[in-house]
Amino acid sequence: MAEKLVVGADAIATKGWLKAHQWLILRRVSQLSILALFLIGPLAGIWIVKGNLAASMTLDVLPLTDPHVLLQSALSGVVPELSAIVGVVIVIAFYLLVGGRVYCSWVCPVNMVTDAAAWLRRKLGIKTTSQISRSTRYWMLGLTLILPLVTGSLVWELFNPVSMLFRGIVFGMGMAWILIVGVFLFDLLVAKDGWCGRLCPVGAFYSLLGTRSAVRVVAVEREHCNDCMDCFVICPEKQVIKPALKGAEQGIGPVILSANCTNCGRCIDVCAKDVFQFGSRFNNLMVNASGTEGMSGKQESAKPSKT
Amino acid sequence: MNICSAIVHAKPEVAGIVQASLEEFAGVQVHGGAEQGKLIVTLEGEGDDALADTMAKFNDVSGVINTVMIYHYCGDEPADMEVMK
Amino acid sequence: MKLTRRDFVKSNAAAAAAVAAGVSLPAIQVANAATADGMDADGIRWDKIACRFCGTGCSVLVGTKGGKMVASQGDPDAPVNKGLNCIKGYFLPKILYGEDRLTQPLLRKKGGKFAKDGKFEPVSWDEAFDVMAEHWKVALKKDMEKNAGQPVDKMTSSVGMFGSGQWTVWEGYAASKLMKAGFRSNNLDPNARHCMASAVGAFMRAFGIDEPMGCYDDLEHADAFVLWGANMAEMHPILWSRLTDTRLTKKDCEVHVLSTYEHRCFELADNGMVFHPQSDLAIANYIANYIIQNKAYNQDFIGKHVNFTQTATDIGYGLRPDHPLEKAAKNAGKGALSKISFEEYAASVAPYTLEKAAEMSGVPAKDLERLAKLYADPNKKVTSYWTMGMNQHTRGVWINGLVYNIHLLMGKISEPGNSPFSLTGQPSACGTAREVGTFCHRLPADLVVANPAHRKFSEQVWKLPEGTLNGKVGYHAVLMHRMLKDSKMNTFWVMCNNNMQAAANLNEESYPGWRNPANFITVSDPYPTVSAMAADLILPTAMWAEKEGAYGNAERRTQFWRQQVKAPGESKSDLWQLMEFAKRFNMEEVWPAELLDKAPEYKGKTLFDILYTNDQVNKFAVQEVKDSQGNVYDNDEMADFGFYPQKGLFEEYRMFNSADNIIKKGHEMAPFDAYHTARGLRWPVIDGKETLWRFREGYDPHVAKGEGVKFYGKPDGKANIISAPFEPAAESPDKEFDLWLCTGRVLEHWHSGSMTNRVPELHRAVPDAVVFMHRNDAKKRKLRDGQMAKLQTRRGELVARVETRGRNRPPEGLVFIPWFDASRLVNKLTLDATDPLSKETDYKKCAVKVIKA
Amino acid sequence: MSDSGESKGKGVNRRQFLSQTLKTACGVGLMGMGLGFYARQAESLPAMAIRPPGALPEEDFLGACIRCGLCVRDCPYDILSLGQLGDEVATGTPYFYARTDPCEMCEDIPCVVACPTNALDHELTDINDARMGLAVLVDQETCIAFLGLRCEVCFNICPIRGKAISLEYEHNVRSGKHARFLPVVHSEACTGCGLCEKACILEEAAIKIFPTHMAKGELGRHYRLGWKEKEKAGKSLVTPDVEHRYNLPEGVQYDLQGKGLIVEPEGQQQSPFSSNPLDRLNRGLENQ
Repeated sequence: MAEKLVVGADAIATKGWLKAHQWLILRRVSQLSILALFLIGPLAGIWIVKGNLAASMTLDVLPLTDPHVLLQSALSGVVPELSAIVGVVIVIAFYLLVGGRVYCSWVCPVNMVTDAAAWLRRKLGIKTTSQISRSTRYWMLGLTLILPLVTGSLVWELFNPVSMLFRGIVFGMGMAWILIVGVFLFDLLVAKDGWCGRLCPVGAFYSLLGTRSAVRVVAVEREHCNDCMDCFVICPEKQVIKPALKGAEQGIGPVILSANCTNCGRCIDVCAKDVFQFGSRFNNLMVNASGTEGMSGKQESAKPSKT
Repeated sequence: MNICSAIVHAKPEVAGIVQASLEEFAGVQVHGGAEQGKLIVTLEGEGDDALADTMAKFNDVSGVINTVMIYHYCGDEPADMEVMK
Repeated sequence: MKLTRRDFVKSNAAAAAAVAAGVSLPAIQVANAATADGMDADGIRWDKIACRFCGTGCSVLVGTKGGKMVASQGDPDAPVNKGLNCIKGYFLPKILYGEDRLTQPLLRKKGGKFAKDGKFEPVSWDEAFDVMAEHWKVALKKDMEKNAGQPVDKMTSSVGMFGSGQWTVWEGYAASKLMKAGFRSNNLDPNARHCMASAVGAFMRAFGIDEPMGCYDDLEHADAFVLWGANMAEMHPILWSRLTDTRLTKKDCEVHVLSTYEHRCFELADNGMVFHPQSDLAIANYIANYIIQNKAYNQDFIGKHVNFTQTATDIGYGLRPDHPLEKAAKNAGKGALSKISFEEYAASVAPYTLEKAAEMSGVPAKDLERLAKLYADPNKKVTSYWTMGMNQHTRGVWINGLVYNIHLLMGKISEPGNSPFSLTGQPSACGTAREVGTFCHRLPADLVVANPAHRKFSEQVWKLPEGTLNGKVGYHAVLMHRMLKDSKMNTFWVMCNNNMQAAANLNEESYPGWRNPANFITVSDPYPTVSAMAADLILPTAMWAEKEGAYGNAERRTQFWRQQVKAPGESKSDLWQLMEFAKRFNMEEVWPAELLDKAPEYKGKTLFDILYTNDQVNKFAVQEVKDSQGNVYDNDEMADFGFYPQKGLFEEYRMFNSADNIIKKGHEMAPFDAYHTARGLRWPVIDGKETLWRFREGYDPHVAKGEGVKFYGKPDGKANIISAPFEPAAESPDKEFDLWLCTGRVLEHWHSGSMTNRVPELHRAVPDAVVFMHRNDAKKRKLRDGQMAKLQTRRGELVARVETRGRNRPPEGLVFIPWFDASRLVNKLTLDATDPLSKETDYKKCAVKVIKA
Repeated sequence: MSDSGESKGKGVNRRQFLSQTLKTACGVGLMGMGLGFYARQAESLPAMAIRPPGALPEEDFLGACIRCGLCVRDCPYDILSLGQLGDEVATGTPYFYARTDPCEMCEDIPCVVACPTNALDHELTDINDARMGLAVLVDQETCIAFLGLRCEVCFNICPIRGKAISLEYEHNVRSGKHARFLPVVHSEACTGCGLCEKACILEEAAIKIFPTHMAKGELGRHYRLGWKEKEKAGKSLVTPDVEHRYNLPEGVQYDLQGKGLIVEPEGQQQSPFSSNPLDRLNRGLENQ
């Protein structure tokens, strides 16, 4: 796989820099605004949102609760309050609609850390990668759910870099920097997309929410693909692209159906040919070369414990 | 080191003589109080019995009315240890 | 010196025996080798000093090392406190070392020159006094022109000084002399006006001589205690500890507590009574009535030692004369007494029946009756205590008198355990404010300016030409602020107190008066207080242990101390400031020519020469101030002036009590040096002997053998029972302002908190003033504990946290707030209504509205 | 097998797959054990860190608290912090230190209301029922009240003073004429808010909040306090007692339950005469 120094150089050349970074910018804006919303209270005394990603309260009326952490808590034997249940229902409903791993690319602050690691990795041409299976995250997820069952305590939350980074920024970091630096170095030196793509149980959990989500990236113009491979290089979960992009011949539809697609939109950005765009899963009609419509092709969705 | 102090009540008019008699006992020192007939005495010796015996003998000195022990110290430290300069 | 363990043990043993036998052994080498130099093992020098705070007068030992006060302990040999302290006393050394001590004079300036609306800039003492003297000279010149040809009892003055019951004795004396003899102005009043003036008025009216007849030993000898408006548990902590001990250890001892709200003393009370504000007048009259109805009074005593009198009624509230209440009063400000018979007196209290008193006060009848029975029981020795609840009262002199009436009816007075005892608030309200003449109507030793004979005697002591002293009573504390506002007093020097925070009605009187462009205000203080902020010139002051001093406590005990440490920066003691300021005035600038003609030798001299180098004050040459162990102490004033001013001033003051032609006996003091060795002496001190109970044969040398009891302050030797009725408060709750507001103190802070708030631990213990209120009152206003409430009166408002669970539990209808908190100026709320007789403000009663902030 | 993307689905044989899975499982399992053990250490709460009011018992709390910080945000006095990695307190969990920032005991307990998971028990509606810990007067040797000084700051500041902290008066034997005002904490009322610890004026507080289980002793299960049982029952548990009679000289009584031997019968104590004859003599005859 030929890697170029600048991924998406063609896209920049044809669409302009801004257009070639459109979704990246939007995601950063989203991630940072969410942080800002939580920070404006303690910093400026304007209380729009209180709490953190585990649970929050917006304008004293809208509760939002992280389903993964609440599940851990419930497994330790606690019946949550109504507000938490309402919050979790809202959150699940949202991600069921937009795709579970939207959390990873549009909300989670660790994404910025791991994206940075991936960027540096490309810049420095680091190629090492360890053989950690992408399914490890589901084992990890299992672990995070078994530990509270066994110990009665939210053990994972003592280490979880995702909650720790966000909470750290909003409430005070302590030594959590070390953990974040660890994640960064791990992604940079040990495994490409190591944390988010292989280990993170939070992402794994959210991927489960996204198995049937409506909002999807679609390789609408897949016939225009010139095999530049930029999308594969930039994609943090590159295994999700191939069926949709290259599956025309096997009769697979153009919608990226994998639950592990984070809907980050970078493939859209870096494609000079505008192959990809956001769409919905309900439009996965197979338009083959002969122009006849067929049934949507088989594309696996996430089934963690099976291969 | 064994040190105790006592008040020896004596008739004031003969307290001076009593003081002289008391000071003849080994380890006994009179610090004052003759004018009021209350002699302030310290005794020093080895072992409690020795001190008690000495004190008992005070009452035999003529002019002594009564002896009251006030303070008793017994400790292992060498008596000549310097504590202050 | 070499000491073996044997020597050490032996000398300890001998010392123990000597103590047990009561024998002193000069020859013995007590093993305190380390104290041989007056230092302890840590190299700390220990010396005694009176506590800086309340009127209890605890003695403290303070330890200095390297020029800094580093340690303190309660003085174990002090009879008052026996080594104990309250929490404020525990932190005494820290009050010297607040981070924001003022260290140089500060003057409001604009463009390098003084400007009333300028910003404070550091200046030299020279410049400070130059600017200050310039303003004073303008005012004095104007006064001299105005007073030309006027008799002395018509002389007015537009200079004024506000002093303190926390001044040392000689500072008060020097100030009195400077103002009254030097500037010929009686506009000198102490903050004791806010504190003890009603007590003083009542003492003078009933006994003709100031200060309590009993002493603290009453605490151990009484069978029962009655508190009338005193929260001793917090304000006189060590005395309360003694009272509690008597209650604990003495069989059948009872404690009765009267107050307008429940406070810490109620925890010990056998009979706690919460009465409606002002109804104490009715309660006291009821008790007298009970005693008379039950013929329990001591017929022999009242026959021999008591006159019955009646005071003028409907006397107003000491407000400005144009106030409707003053216009409506028939006898505004009148205090004349007229003689009545016993029967007339009995008739005057007859309306105050148990039912009536219970109804007026809201106290259950059985509790009132229990109290009355206690007083009426001839076998019970009763000591009554009171402070601000009775003094800060628009009928303060009356209510003080009504309690004396009860004690006099029963003859329960002037003997161990039987004492009506007016506690003082400040450490030297007695010693300084009351004894050396710092009130606007007084001269030293209970003499008054309005009496020509008193003036003449004082002029003789002070070596002044006849007719020097002003015979017109000056402006009292409250009037001073009104006169400043009205531009009738134009220079004002505030020393050793924080009157901007302390005086009532800050918004309408104090602040406008001080900031009036016609006036020049000087504040001498160690810290940037609220008063300093409102001043034109701030003079940094050496405080407490930074000067040689003397305080007189509530039981007539005078205590001295030596200067322990040096004041920081350019700070100077009040004494230095007063005497140095006098140097700025030539006699011709302060006295008119005709007065100077009577003493031509004074011409061309300065005020300093006449007042302080008159061969009396400067009589004692520079000497080493040494303690018994040979430690030598600084005396910065002695070094500056070249004589021993403290000693000279005190010895000159003693002449008021010991001169051959003395007018009022009974204030005799021991010689200066005696006090430096004693842990306080209770005056009158005659032939080296202290007086414990006054007016009683055997205890008081002024009472001859066979007289039994003699109230020698009165010409006929009889005390006055003074009939006075109930009259309402100046401002009571109404529909709009529907609650009583009562203000006061807390244990942890002293007065305005300028010292105690600079002790971090005390600040942490009680950081903010909270408003104590009844739970139901809070609920009605939708307020919860900890929420901010706005307190509004007709005069101002402030915001404070609500406390319904705290140490003070007001009844429904009353709120209490302490005034120590400089960030919540409680006196924006209070009304400047005073007792028309004592001119003391009633800080305990005005109407307030509380709403959610 | 979308998630083993790089290990090309088809190329992997069964054995490889099994060994890969086993390795992953073992690795994750080991990690889990490690995390579990480390967690036990990381979760041990230091004695001086106090949970907000209504916090479940520590082991339940650690399961229930989702580390959201909403209680921290809703505390009007800003006393709560979340444990940070490296702190002694479990990461992300709320606590306060009484010495610096004690609980002000809000009546509406906003921190509890804010908690989405019942880690702070929503059953707690009266703040006086909170048991955050227990105040303990740890050092009588330095507590200046025990030394006889008038302090009582802890008592004065206590929001349920009189119940949670009361003063006991005691004769000061050393001075002979003063009383000592000794603060005594009562566990049945103390909420452990810590205001007393903060207010203590000593350099190191003499009164401190401890977790209740560390602060409380426990009486032997078999033992009851006689006087309390009697009070509860309203009468003696063992009745009746016979009427006791005694051989006594004349004028002497014996009160079994009360004073014991009474030498002066009650009636004669109330003398109509003052102990001082002068009182009577001086009264004159006209009032007789």
